[in-house]
Amino acid sequence: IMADNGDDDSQYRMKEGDYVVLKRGDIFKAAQIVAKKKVIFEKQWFFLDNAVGHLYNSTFEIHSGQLQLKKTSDTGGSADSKEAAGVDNRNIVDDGKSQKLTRDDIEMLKEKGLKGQEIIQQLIDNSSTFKDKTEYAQDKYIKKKKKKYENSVTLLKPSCRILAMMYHGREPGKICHLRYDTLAQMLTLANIHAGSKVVVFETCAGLVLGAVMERMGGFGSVVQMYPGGGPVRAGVDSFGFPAHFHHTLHEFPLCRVNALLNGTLEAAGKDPGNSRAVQRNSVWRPELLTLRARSQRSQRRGRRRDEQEKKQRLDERRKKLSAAAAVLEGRNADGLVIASRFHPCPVLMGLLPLLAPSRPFVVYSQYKEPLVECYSKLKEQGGTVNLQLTNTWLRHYQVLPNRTHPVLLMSGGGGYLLSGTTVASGPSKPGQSKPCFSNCRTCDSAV
Amino acid sequence: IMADNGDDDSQYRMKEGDYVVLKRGDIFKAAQIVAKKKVIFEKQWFFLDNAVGHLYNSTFEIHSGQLQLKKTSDTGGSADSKEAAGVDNRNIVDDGKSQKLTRDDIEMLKEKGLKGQEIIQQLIDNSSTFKDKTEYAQDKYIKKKKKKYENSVTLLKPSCRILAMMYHGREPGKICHLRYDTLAQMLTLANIHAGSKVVVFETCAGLVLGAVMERMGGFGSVVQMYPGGGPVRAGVDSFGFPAHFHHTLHEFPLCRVNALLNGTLEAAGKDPGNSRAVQRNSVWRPELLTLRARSQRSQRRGRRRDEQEKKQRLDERRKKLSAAAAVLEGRNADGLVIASRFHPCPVLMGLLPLLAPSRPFVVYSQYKEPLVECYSKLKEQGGTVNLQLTNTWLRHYQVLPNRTHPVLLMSGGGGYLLSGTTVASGPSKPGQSKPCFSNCRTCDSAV
Amino acid sequence: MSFAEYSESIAEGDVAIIYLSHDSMMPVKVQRGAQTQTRYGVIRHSQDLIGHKYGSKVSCSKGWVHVLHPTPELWTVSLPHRTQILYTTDISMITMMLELKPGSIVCESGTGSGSLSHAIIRSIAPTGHLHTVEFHQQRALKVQEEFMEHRVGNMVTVRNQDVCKDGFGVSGVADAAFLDIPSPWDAVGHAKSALKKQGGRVCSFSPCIEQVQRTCAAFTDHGFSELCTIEILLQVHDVRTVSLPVPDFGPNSDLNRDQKRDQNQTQNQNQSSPGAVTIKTTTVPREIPGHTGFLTFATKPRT
Amino acid sequence: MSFAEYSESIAEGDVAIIYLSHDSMMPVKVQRGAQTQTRYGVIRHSQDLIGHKYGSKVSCSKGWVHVLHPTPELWTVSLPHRTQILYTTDISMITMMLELKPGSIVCESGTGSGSLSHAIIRSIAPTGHLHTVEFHQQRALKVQEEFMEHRVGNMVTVRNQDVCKDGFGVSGVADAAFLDIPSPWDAVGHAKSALKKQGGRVCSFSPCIEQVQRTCAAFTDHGFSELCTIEILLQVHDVRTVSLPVPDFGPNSDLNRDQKRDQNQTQNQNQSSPGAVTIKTTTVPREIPGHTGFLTFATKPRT
Repeated sequence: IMADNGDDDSQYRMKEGDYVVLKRGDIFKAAQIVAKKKVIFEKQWFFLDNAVGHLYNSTFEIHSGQLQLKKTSDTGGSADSKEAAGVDNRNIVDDGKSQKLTRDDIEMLKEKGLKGQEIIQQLIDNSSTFKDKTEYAQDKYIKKKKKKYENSVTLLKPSCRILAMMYHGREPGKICHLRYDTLAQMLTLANIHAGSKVVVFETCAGLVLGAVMERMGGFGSVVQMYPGGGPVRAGVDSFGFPAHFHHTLHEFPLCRVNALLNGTLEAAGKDPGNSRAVQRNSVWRPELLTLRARSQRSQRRGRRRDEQEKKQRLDERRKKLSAAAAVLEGRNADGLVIASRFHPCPVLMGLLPLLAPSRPFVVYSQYKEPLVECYSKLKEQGGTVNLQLTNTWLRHYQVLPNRTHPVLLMSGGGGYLLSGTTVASGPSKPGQSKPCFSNCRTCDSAV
Repeated sequence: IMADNGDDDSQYRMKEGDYVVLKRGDIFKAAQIVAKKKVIFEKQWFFLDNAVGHLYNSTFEIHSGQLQLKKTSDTGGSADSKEAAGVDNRNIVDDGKSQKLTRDDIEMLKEKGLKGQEIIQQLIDNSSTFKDKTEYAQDKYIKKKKKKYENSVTLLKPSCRILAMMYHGREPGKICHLRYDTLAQMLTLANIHAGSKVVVFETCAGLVLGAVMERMGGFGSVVQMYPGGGPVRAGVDSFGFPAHFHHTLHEFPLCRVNALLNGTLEAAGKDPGNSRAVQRNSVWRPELLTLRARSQRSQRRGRRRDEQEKKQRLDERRKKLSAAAAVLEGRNADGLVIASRFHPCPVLMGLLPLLAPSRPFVVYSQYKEPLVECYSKLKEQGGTVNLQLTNTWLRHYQVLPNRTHPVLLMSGGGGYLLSGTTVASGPSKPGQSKPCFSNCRTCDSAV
Repeated sequence: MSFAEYSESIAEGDVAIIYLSHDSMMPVKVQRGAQTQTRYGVIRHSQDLIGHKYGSKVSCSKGWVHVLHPTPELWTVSLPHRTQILYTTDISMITMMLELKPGSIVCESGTGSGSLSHAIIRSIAPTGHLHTVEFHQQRALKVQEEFMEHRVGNMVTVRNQDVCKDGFGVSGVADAAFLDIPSPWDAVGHAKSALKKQGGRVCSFSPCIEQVQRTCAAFTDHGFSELCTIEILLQVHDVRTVSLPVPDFGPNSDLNRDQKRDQNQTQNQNQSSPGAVTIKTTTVPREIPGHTGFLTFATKPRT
Repeated sequence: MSFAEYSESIAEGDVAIIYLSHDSMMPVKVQRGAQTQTRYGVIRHSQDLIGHKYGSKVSCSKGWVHVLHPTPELWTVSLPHRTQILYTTDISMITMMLELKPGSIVCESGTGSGSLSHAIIRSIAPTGHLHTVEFHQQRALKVQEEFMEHRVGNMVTVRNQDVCKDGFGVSGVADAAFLDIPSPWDAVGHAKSALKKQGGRVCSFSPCIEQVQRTCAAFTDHGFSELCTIEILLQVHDVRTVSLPVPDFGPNSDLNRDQKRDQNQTQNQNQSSPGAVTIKTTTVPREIPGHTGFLTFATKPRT
């Protein structure tokens, strides 16, 4: 399969340093290909070294901690081994004798070198009750056995789709329970596209920021607003963006927004607000660090934490701050995306003035009530139209001959969105009351 | 079809005075068979006289305002005339020439005595674009034509199923937007069954009360709690219950509940609270009145509104009141069902003391927030377990060869339910704080 | 105690429901001298249950539990599963759409673990009757035993046979029929002949859409009308109090922020800690049942 | 103005969206000297639009409207329907699951009214390209004209042909393909050959489950993997303030009732009239779209 007619495949092959996503069934995990670095996935550890040079989407078997390319024929859906399900299990008598293979038999199969899926198929073939189990029970059986015997893993090229599904499945708490279909809505509702200037405030581990950056493809600019001590965006690394994408990314502390809007940012200089904020808000520590950042840091570590280094960092931060301020101070951003654990109402009210008129914004919250408050506040304040409070309802289907039905388990809640469009406020006819305070600033200053 | 082997069919045949439900497609309307009484249904008027003696579920054509039994062969679903839908309408050119039948043609068909459905079939057969329309468009076309040409009506025996669907479709505002599947949940969650003693408070035109009575089948007792001047239960008439069902039905004014619970009901005597309530709460007027009640009233109407009659009515009311009080004062009701336009929280708190311990209750509200308040209050107060705040999500499917899919339009919201079970409060171990105030009364008095 | 009639107090031989928590209840057969272990400690039937009122609190060594009167709904969430069972959400819809009420004669197959059966009997008692057919012999025996224990045995007949081959064992008597079997289309004819000649209602429960398609075709072939396929899903809302932090927009906005906080406070929110507001909200569990089955209803016309 | 790039001000030749209300917007082609009638009165393009900023308020004789910069999402709710169209909820999911981003090469059929096409172009601009195939000639011409007017014509090629017979007109170039046609299974092979040999993503949209079944079979036959069929529905919540009356339980409970009212008031509720509390809540419209279609996604493996 690797032999082909000399096309440019280099971008489709895995290299050292690449970010990949490990996949087994519905389980995903982000990783980076680093020589001789162990990864742990589904309670198995192994090295990714052997993946280098292979194509993305390849499936490997794990043997003694090393990846070994799998023959294509066995790559397949998890539903393959399902036989016609009994739908009813009325014939099943649970006498504990349904499995004809003994533990010793299974050990023998393993020693013979049978792959996980082959062993599972053997177990199914030797189960006298499998065929009579209801489909639900068959599923459970296969899942249980897979967990025990499966040892293949597919390496995927990361994308917003895959990472959003990964976070939702593995660590929904880290992304404020933002479901992938809700994230999909946000990206369209905010009209995220190349060449625009987008303000992002998120506490979703960088997933939302990465999703926005992916859709912008390195064109335009993104400003990440951050609370506390510094921006958190470990998830962005997992996207594996090319270096130039990061040049379009700016960061700006929330606690300086008022200063920016009041034109007192320069005066604030030494930044007392920032350090105060550091103390007040708990700082989120990135869980994943890029390889480069890590090695730089370890160099720095030692004892040499002298004044000069401190000053250097402060200078760097000030430079970053004024670069971000330059992007924001025109108050002509093209889109605003908010998805955080903070109360969405003050966040939205605080950041809306950064938008140009006739630009979309979208706010995510895990809960409906705070967005109802946002909605009422916006209605009262004016300066926005096209307000809509929504959530989506996502359903997966199993499509198999004679066994088609909605999937038996579904995600409970994907969160809520409030979206709308900014407008400039003009002279309103008497009798048509639509008061407008805060956004007047936006339109005046944007002239 | 009416000729059969002398079985006892009398209960399956329509009689004068019977309550029936008129049905055309998804449209229902409740009516009573009264000689020479005109009914209006879907903008057509006609007499039901000819239905007498026919079986329930018969379909009739309307001819010159009279029902005429339809031959069975044409009774059928509305989907019958659908041909294989184009799914895509890419071939349709709207040139206004798609219908080959002229208006004169249609008039001729009518004069020939063709029935509505036959005319519609003719229109479909003569439409050059029908087959290429998307299914959605075919539906719309048929519905439009049906509204114009259909003139058949089916007469159904009323039931909770049919009346709940009727109210939801026709006048959801009158039943607080209680959807039929939500009503179905209420009846099971409250364990409504023959022989029990059930307290009902509803402002759903009597639908909920009737549903409870149907499930009790004339065994046990029901107390309808009512606000304002008197109980509203026009919808109960539509169920067409036998007379003895009504002997199990009592009524009690909400504004006397405290007096009942405090044991001061007798003392309150002249009932000042009641008349005050009449003024404060707007009185709901029953839209449908039973024939009997109406004729009695018309006799009474005239000028003779003298003292004696007033006293008689007062006596009657007092008798009713003490009968209902006798049922309630043991505080050992078996079930509590609330579905009203009132704030559910004070209603539930006020009526819960009427229940025996270990008995279910269920409260409906169109809105979630008031039930969240109820939930918190109950948790804080104790005396209940098994609390659950739920709603249901109902989906209809079109099942047709090669055209199976969820129905394109669905009901938005069916309302919310809070359900639970009362418990007695006993000695709780120290350290296990579960305060209990109001329901202590329940258990004490029930000993 | 009976599953179709309330009693005030717990008597020997009753089946009571021990309520531990919302998702943990256990049915207990009350027997003089018997004991039941719970995670809160032991319950001694003679002292703690017999003669006490239903709804009472029983103190155990490590806490307390409530003893509830059995209902079909409590049974459904506490019964021993011998098969996949129907839950109250579907059961409610089946009961209403089949127009069950006291006096109804109902046919059911398969009986399974008896979850629906108990709900049917409750609704048709005291004058109705359930004819339930179960293919699996042990299960038929077990559920028959439960009906006796639950004191509803007189209102139900359990038959151990194959409904697709042998039908319901009755003819022309039923007001309603219910099918929960792998190939309902094979039993539609039997359902038809079990129903009264004047007509009746029928329901088929199937998880797969292909089953629904074949069943609908069979209903149509057998002259049933008013075909209607629905799906109903329960959504449970957990009431929660959550704290949402309020971000700091910097020193110059103190006035602004205070105003905001004031407004927040008037709107059902209490400041639990500086820079955070507390709201009352509801959440849906992370994973919920996304499908139980399709319910297809139909009306048998007069024959 | 372009549908793929924001401008600050309205210029002649632009297409602007006149916002009347949430469910009433109209696209207007801005032309010097032209006028547009709305229910609030006339809009004179030269005075009211040209040179004004997007987002401005325009005062008319009977009220005012806002003029918005076009976006694919506003276009979707205001475009002239020539067919059933895809809406933003499905479009969002399609865009993410097909992994569209700047530079992607995409194939689409049928173009229909162009609702999805505009969203695709926005997402793949400025370096990607859309190859869209429409069977119906007038529609193909009309949508081509719209792409030019919307200044995205350089990023899209419209072909008027039958995708089931003639394919997409390109081979081995696409990153993603989308099918919204009556018999998608007939076009799966064409989608496969249009996609890059290194692989790509494909999506098929169908209203009926039988179409999904045949399409899934075709995907499997053609060696596609990661098959995934989903349905996504939008739920809109209308924010409302409602007043709930508080019932009167009689004279003896005055103390009681007052306490309750106090609590109510502290809980986000204001007494609007004696005996009633006002709450803020949301409601769902009485009838909502219950089904648009099933979305089936698959991955084309390397060939």
